[in-house]
Amino acid sequence: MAFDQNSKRIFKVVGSRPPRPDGVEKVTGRALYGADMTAPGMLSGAILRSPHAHARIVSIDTSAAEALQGVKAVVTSADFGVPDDEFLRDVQDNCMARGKVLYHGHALGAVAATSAAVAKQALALIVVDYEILPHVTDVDAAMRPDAPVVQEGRSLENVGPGLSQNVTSYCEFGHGDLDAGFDQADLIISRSFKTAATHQGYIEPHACLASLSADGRGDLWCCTQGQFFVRTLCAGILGIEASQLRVTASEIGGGFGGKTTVFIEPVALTLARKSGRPVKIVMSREEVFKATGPTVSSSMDIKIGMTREGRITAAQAQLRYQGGAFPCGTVEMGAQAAFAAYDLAAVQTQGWNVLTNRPKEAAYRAPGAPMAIYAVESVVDELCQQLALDPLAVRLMNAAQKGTLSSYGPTFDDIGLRATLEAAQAHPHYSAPLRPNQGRGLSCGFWFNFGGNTCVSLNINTDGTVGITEGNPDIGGSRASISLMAAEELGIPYDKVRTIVADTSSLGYNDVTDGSRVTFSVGLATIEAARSAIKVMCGRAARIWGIEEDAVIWEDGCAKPAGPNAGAFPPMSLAEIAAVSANTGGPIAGHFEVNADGAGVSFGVHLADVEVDPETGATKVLRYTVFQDAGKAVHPDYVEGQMQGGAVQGIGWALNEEYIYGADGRLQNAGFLDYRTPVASDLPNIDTVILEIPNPGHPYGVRGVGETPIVPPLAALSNAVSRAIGVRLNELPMSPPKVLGAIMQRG
Amino acid sequence: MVRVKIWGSLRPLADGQSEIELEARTFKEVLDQLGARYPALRPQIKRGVSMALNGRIYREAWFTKIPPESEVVLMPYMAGG
Amino acid sequence: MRYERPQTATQAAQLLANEPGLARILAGGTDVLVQMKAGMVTPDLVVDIKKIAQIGNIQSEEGGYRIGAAVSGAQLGEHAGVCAQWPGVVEAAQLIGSTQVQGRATMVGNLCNGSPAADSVPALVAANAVARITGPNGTRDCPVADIPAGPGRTTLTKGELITSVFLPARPQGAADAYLRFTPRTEMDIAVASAAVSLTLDAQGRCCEARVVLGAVAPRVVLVAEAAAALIGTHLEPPALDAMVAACRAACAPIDDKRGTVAFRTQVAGVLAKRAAVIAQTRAGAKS
Amino acid sequence: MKTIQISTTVNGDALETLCAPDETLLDVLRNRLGLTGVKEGCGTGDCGACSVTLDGRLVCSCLVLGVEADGAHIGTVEGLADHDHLHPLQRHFIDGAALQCGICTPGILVAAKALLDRNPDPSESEIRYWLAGNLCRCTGYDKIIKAVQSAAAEMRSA
Repeated sequence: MAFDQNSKRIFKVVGSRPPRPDGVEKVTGRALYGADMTAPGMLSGAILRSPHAHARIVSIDTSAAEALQGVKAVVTSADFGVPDDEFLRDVQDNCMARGKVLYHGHALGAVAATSAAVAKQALALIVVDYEILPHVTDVDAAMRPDAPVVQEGRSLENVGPGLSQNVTSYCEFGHGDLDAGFDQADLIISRSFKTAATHQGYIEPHACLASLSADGRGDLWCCTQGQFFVRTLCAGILGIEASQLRVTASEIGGGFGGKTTVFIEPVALTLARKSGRPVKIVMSREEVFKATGPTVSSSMDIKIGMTREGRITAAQAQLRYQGGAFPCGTVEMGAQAAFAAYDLAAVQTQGWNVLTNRPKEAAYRAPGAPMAIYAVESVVDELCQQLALDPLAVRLMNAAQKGTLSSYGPTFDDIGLRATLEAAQAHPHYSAPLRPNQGRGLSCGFWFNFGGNTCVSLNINTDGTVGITEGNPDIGGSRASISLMAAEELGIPYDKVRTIVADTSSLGYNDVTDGSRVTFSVGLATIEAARSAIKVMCGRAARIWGIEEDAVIWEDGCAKPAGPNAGAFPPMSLAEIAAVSANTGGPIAGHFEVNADGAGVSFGVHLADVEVDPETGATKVLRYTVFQDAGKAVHPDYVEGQMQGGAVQGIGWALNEEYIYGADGRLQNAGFLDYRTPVASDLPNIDTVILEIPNPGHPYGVRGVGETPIVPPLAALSNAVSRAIGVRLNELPMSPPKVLGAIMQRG
Repeated sequence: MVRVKIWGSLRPLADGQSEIELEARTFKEVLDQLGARYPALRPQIKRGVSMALNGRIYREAWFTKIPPESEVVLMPYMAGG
Repeated sequence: MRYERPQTATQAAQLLANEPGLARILAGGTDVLVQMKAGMVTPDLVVDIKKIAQIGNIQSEEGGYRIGAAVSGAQLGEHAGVCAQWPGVVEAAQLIGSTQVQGRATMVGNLCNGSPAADSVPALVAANAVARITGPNGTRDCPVADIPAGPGRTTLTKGELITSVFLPARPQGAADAYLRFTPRTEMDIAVASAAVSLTLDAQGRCCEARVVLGAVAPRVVLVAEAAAALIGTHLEPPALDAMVAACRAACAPIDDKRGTVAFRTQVAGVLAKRAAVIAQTRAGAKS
Repeated sequence: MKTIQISTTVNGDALETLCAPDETLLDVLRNRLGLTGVKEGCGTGDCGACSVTLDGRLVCSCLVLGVEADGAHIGTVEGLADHDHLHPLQRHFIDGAALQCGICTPGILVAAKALLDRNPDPSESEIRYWLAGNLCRCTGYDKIIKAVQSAAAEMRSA
């Protein structure tokens, strides 16, 4: 779908900021989330989790639990099949351990009982005999040939010799002659970096309500970023047909990538099947931290060469990501994203994915990119410091643009990086004075953005209103954006459109709400669905007027004769056409199904000012500005919201958030008290500057905006703190003990 | 004739080449011919590859037409958050 | 689990004394409910003390204030008299948790929870506060400093409950201050903390001081050498340096997920110095 | 465990219910009284999603036992609007895009109302510290703070 070339168009409603359609439900407490649904005869499900980081399950005795009054079903891996498909098997094994528990918190049994209290009691009655195995949680340790092996036989053909079996895959990208490039450099800096695993930290714990009757028909209500993918996974694991399992996405209390897979849903369905009753499972916060997907932790080496003038001559990155106890493909994305912002003659990135005894990583906003770009942007900043160059000017000098051969292979089309950098350079924030102990940091960010499988059905109601059925859970206001695009295309007011998110039986397959895809892909499909409905409406008007269909055009919400030759008829509005639809051929609708491509990459630039307390190492964020290209901001409030929310998640990642493991391999901070997401008093306002450089792949020029904003804060904060204290920091989070340690070492 | 660029870690599986010339008019023909010529690439193709055509990433669309003189780059299949 | 809501402290003490299983006192509940949720404690009996007469009140007494065991942080912060006389105690109590937790959490609960990182305890010890205890054998008074016995433990015996703490009267020129370090601005547990209570004479010279550290040892630490370093001075830099050195020497912290030995020791000194200066400024303003 | 009967007033309505002695007020409100606008984000008082007022004091309902509500007045998000007439905070949250996923919104609205009831003209810093116990992971707080400020301004001028 190409950008509409007539799109010097003046948008009428796209770009405005109307109230979101789900607003009243959400401010009155009526919106129904994962844990808010009940069913008659419902049982409470609860899950038994491993206290060990790594152990063989010698035996599980569930007899005492089964005998407890009120217990209706107990399940273990013995109640599940073994899927042939490796990916599906991994998903299932993560939901219910088979043979071994692979991390602290790994599920290995579950009960359904008449109350939550009885279920909890029953869990305590399950007797497990564990044979404790050596464990490994650090990525570098896990790569060593003598490391404890998390899973045997999972290395792909591309992993080189001399490494532990924990290394599951290797990748390499780049072009040009590195040696020649480094030879041209006046200064080469090599640094090693580490970043901790962080959690998406959505406030709503995973929750679901499952029923599966004796005839094999099932219903599942759950909070998810993708009800269709949940259906694929659950139907596959349960061995039932997709048509027999209807999955309804509840309102979702945050996901950020973490709700793109299943953890409890197959367990609830299995309990429901065994008990013959509906089963609800709601995770505790502790379970969310222990057993859902944080992001990867990383260990990275970066080497960059620069001329005295600031031109980068060669760049190299080696990235090692641990993604928990199951294979993942996250380092590929980091390796491709690492140098995306730069126009480089010689670049190489290498990546290794590694297994450890930690929960399986899940996607988290631009998965794999933030840590790689943090390391790269840190070294670029240090080069600028040492060569006494302006860091923004250096970024501009080296910025990728249309025609640049990207570090991951393709040549860039229209991208907004230069304009974004120029906007940052011109902004008063960049030239504002700083006081002692303060520092300013800058970082570029990048994400690929994706499209994907999308279906939209658009119905013209006889009263002139419009209903849109789409299949992607609304996380950040997408129902508003989709309604806006439909209203724009149809030429009717926004409040005449209502968009709903359908269950899996009501619409064709939709990919998960991920990859910053919804406003782009669902928007695109909505525009096309509206266009097909418009074609029908023009046809109806043509018949009423007795003229040729192609002599009718659609303008300002009305069918009109194309010109004086077509005849002199007063325009017919959408409502007028809809009112007589029964007489003119029946209901009017449009629909569109596509596997959308052309999402267009996204760049952002962040500026951060911090002040560091030199006596305690505490960092205070004083000022923060986000610059990002949105292509076209459909609902600017929610574009800003993505930019602000992503930035603050990145700030948390940079300063305090981390998974902390003890020597025993147990997670020590499975709660919001010691997993420190930023609170309101930690932050300044997050200022935003939206740029609109149309995406050539969308009729309105829309670009996804959701993921890029989490990428730059890591380096922006690290560069700011490093400049404030006069010592380079190479590890996240920059918790006060680390910062104070660096200050004291500096002397 | 299209020249298909492959990423670094695939090169050892394709006789060390970084660009491969193929007679292909669509993404599917690219995949089929790569797999036929270099069987070692088949596991990765099965796991998922995307194609960047003149800078635009097509994740799955087999029948994406490849005009002459196009830049064709293979990429690992990716997903976001 | 049984739930009881006695009307008098004596009844509460009897309930606690007579319970053969595990008993817990419920005032604000902000620790005990978290422990129950985590499965750390499964009480057989919970004694809600909030219906006991006067236990939710703040009363003037001998120029000081008696703070009932069920007085929440929010309630304390709304009491102009206590805020004026013991600003450090109030600011310590008000650092316990969020606004929501402030609506419930009590200083006595904070004390009895036995955490070495409890915010109000260093300030209470610096204030020379005295706990009033009712037990099966009657009522006794005990300095707050003598209540903590180590992480999660107190010196209270079975059946005893603290019904109030007494904050004594203040002379002219006296003030206190409390500071803690946390990675976030709110919603955190002290990594290190310091309370300083001091009195200035008419010349502005420190004539009396108590310096107390939290989260740097199994129990709250009253650092007599630190106080001695301040007494007789105007808190000039050498005096403050000596106090900081004494504080750091008194630290015996642990490495854990919240901080390291080195960090806690270093920061405890910084906080003590800053708290001393704040207390001095407050005292100066009052003299 | 034997249940206890409690009489409580929720959003002005006198209600009676049974609850187990170890059941939290949060569970009583959600599971026994059907007030699912009160959300559970952590169960340990660290996220504020379950914020309610208890006799006028802002509390986390996960840190209150249900039995403690006997004889008390509880206020939840369901009581903010007067029939179909939204509270200014609710309107400003919608108009100012101060919610994205909305799971933290009920707790934040209850907390913000408790603030404005005490202090009709809070500074930005006062709002940020008052709401520090209410985690939001979507918005970065920016639009929440601004919505509270604009609602407060409207309420002052009313």
